[in-house]
Amino acid sequence: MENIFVNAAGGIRNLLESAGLPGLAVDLIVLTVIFVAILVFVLLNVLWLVYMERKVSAFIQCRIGPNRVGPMGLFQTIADTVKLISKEIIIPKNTNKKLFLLAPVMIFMPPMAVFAVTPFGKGMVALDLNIGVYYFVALASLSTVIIWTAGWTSNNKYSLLGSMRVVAQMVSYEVPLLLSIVGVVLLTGTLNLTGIITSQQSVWFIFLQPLAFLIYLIAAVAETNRTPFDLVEGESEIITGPFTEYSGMGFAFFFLAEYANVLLVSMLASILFLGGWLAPFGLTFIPSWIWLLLKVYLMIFILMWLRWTYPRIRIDQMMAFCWKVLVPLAIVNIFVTGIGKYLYESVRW
Amino acid sequence: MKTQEMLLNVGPQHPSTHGVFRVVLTLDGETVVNATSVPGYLHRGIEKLVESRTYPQVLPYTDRLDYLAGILMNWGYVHAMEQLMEIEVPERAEYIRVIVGELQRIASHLVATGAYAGDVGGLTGFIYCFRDREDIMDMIEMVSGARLTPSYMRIGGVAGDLPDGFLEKCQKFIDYLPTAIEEYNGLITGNEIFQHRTKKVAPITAEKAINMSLSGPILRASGVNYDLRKARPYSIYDRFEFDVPLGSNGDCFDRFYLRILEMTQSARIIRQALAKLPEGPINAKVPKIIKPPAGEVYAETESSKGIMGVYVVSDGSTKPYRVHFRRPSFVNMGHFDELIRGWKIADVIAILGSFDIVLGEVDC
Amino acid sequence: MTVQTISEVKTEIIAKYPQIELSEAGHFFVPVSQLADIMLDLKVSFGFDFLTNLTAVDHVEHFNVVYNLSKTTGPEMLHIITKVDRNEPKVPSMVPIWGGAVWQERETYDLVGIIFTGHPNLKRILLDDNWEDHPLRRDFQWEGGRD
Amino acid sequence: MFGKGLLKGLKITIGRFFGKKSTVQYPEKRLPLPDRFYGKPDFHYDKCIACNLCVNACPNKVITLGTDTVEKKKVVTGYHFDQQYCLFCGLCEEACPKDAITFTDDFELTTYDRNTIGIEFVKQEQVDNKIKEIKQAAAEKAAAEKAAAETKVQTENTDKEQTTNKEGGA
Repeated sequence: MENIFVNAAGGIRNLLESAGLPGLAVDLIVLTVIFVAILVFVLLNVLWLVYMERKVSAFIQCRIGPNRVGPMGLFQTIADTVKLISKEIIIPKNTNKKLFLLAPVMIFMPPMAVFAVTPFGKGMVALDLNIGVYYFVALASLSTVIIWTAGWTSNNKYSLLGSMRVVAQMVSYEVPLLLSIVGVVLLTGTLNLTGIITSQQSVWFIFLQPLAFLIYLIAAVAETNRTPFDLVEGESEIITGPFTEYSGMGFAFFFLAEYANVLLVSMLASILFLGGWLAPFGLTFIPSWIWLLLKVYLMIFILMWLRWTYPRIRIDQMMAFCWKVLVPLAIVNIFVTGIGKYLYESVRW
Repeated sequence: MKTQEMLLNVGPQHPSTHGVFRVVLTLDGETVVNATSVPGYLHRGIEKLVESRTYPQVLPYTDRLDYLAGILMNWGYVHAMEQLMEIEVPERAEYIRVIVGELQRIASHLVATGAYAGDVGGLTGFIYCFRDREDIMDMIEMVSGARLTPSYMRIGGVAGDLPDGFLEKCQKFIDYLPTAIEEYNGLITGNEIFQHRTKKVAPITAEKAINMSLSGPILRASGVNYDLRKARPYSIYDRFEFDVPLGSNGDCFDRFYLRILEMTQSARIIRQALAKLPEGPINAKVPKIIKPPAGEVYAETESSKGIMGVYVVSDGSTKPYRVHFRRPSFVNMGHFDELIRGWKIADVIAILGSFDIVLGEVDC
Repeated sequence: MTVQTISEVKTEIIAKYPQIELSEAGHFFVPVSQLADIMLDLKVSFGFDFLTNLTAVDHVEHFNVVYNLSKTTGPEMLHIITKVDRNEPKVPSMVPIWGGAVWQERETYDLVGIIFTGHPNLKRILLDDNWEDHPLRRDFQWEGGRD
Repeated sequence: MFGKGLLKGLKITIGRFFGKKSTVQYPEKRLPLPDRFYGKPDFHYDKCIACNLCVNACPNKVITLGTDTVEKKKVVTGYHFDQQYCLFCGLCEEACPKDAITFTDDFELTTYDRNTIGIEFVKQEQVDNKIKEIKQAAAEKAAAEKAAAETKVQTENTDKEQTTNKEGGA
C-alpha cells in the first residue's frame, strides 16, 4: 500500500528502460504519466469537493443536500458539469473576445503548476524542487491577474468592481501568507517542501508556530476568496463579481478552479504545519499518502465550516485587517521565531 | 491621477434588493456619492383595482401588499372598515386576531432577520430563520388555508375559528422560540464580523427618524418609543403586558437586533392571549351586503414593518370610492437615498436589508 | 404639559385658526392658501411632529388632499383635508416641514396628479416616467387588460 | 474577548452538522395538509342551485356560470373556473349556500399549456342528464297533474251531473 504509486512509477520506468528507450525519453514519458495522474487526481478531488461543499453546507443548514443523482447524489457534480457543458457560452458585446475566453482556460494553470512540486506521500513528488515554497508563492499570485482579466474583459460594472477587489485582496493577503511561511522556513532552513516535511519528524510546526498557522489559515481563506473574505464574489453585493458574465463552461472553470485552489492551500497547510504525509503517534501502517489526504480533508472541512458560519467582511475592514493586524502579527512572529531559534541554537537544550 | 465616477444600476434584478427594487448609485470607487431609488417595478395598481371591487372583495388584495405579513395587512383594512361601520368585534375574534397577528409578526421578523444574515453573507442564518418560520407558516395554513396570502380576517371578525390542534401547536412553538432566538444570537448577532459590518453603519437620529416619518423597528431603533400597540392601543392590545424594545444608536445593528427583541415580546403577547382566550362567536353581526355609510376614515395598525394605515372613502355604495394604503415600507424608503450617501456598496446592501422592505408593499 | 383630550386640542386649534372648518366626523377642512402656515404651527406649537399619511381623493368637482398628523408622544391624531381646485391642483409641499412627505407626495402626484409646489424632486415614482395620465382620477380610462 | 462570538458560531454550526435534518423528501413524502387548505377547486354539480352568489363573491371574476331555464327550472349548463386568475381567497366557497364549490388539497396546479389551466367543471352529459331528469320529472309531474286534473274534472263532472240531476230532479 505504502509505495503503490511509487512502485507503479518505477515499474513504468523499468518497463520503458528495458524496452531500450533512451534515458531522456523515459524521463519524459514517466513525467507525463505522473502529471496526468496528478491532473486526474486534482480533477477528481475538485469534483468531489463541489459535492462535499454542497453536502457540508446542507448538513450545517439542517438540509440533506444533493441526493437524487446517483447513490447519495454522488454524481450531482457530474450532472451539473454536463449541463454546463451543454449550455451556450454567451460573449458580451464589445469585449476582447480572445481575452474573455482565455481567462477561464488559464485559471486552472496556477494551481495545477503548483501541484507539480507538492509531495503527495513519501517519495511521491513529481519534481522535488529546491525552492518549492518560493515556487508556490510565485505561482499562486498569478491567478490574481487571470481573474482580473476575466473581470476587465467582461465589460460589466459588477465584474469591474469584483476584479478591483480581487487585486486589492489577493495582493494584500499575499503578504501575510508569505510572512507566515517565513516562520516555517526559518525553522527548517530550507525551501524544499519535502525537506520541510521531514524536519517535522519530531514535532509538527503547528505547535511551534501556532500564530503562523492562524495567519496562514486566514490568509489562505482570503486567497481562495471564500467567506468571510468572499468579497470578490460577494453574491449579495456584486452578483458573482468577475464571473458575472460567464456562462456555461466558462463559469464552470472558474467554479472548479476555486476548489482546486482550496485543495492547494489545504495541501500546503498540511505540508507546512501539519507534518505533511508524516504519520502521527507512530501509526505508520497507514500509508503516508492517506495521512496527507486525511490532513488535507481536515483542513478543507475547516475551510467549509468557516464558510458556512461566518458573514462577509467589508472591503475597507478587510484591508485594515490585513495591514493593521495580520502583517504586524506575522512580522512579530518572524522576530520571535528568529530570536527563539537563536536562543535554542546557542543554549542547546 | 484621473478618476471618474461610475454609475451602477443595482437592480431591478439583484440578489439582495429583496425583490424588484432598483437603486441607481453613483460610485467613487466603492463609495456611494449619490443614489436614486427607483421603485415601481411591482406596481399592480391595487388602489385602483379595489375601486371596482366590493368591500369584502378588497381583502384578498391586501394580502398582496406585504406578502410576508398578510394577516397584519388584512388587519389594517378590516380595522379601518370596522371603524367606518362602527362594528363591535366579538371578544374571541379579537383574541384570535392577536394570536395570529403576532405569529405573523414573528414570521415577518424571522424573514427580516434571516434575510439580513444572508445580505451580509451568512447564508446559514438565513436557512435557520426560514426553518423556524416554517412552523408559523404551517399554523397560518392551518387557520386560513394558505401560507402566504391568508385572507383570514373578515370585516367584523375572522374567517374561521381556530382548528383543533392549533393551540397546542402554537404553545409548542412559543416554548421553542427562545431556543431558536438563542441560536440566532449565537450565530448572527454575537458574531464579531457581523457586528463590525453593522454597528455604527448608517445611524439615524431620533429627530431625523420622526421628521422622515419612519415607523416600526426603524423608528424604535433610533430610540423613539412609538409603537401603536402601546401609544394608541387598537383591538385589545391594552390588555396585554409587553415592552416596546428600543435601540439607542439607530444604526443597522440596532435595527436588526430590535426585531429579534420584538419577537420575544410578540411571544409574550401570544402566551397571554392563549391563556385568556375566551369562548364565543367569532363574527360580529354584519349585513350580508356591506354598505358602509358615506364618509371617510383613516385608521392605523402596527404592522411588522411599521405603521400600516388604511384610508377608506365611502360614498354609500357597495364599492369603496377610494382606498389608500399607507404602506410602512414605502414611507420608510423615502429616507433611503439620503441615508446611503457616503457608504460603501456592501453597506448599501446592509442598510437596505436593515430597512426590511417588501416590494409588494413599496410598490403597492 | 397638561394632558388634553383630542377634542380640547381641536377646539384650541379652531380658536387659534377660525378659518379652519371642523366637520361632524372631526375632520379639519383647511383652505389651501393657509395650509403651509397652519401645518407648520401644528408641528411647532401643538406638537404634531409625525406626518403619518398623505394622500388625495378625486371628488370629481374638486380634489381632497388628506393629511394625517399624529404625535410620537401621545395618541392624538388629526385628519386634515384641503380642497383643491380640479383645474389647478396645486398644494404647497410639506417636505420642508416633514421630510417624510417626500415619497408620499411623489406618489400622490403620480397617481392623482396633485402638484406640490416646492417639492425638491416631483417626479413619477411608481409609474413609468412616460406615462401620461393619473390613474386614480375618476375620469381615467384605460384600454385592454382584465378589470 | 474578541473571537468569542466567532467560536460560538462555529459551535452552533457543528452542532447542526451532526443534528437532525428537517428536509422532507417531497414527491415521495408529503407533509399533511390542513383541512382548510385552498388547493384545486372542486365543483359538485348536483348541489349547485345556480344562484350566482359565488360569481358575485369572486374578487377577480374567475367564475363564469352558464344557466339555462328548462321547464321554469334553472339548470347549470356550464361552470368555468379560470384558475390562472384565482386568488385562492375562498370567498366563493364562503358565499356558496350549498357547498357546491369546494377546494381540494391538490396543490400541484402547474400545467404545460396555458389553455388547460382553466377548468370546465360541467360535462355535457351531466347537463343532458339533468335536463332529461327535469323534463322527466316535469313530464311525470305534468302527467300526474293531468291525471289529477282529469280525476278532478271527472269528479267535478260527476258532481255537476249530480247537481244537475238534483236540479233537474227539483
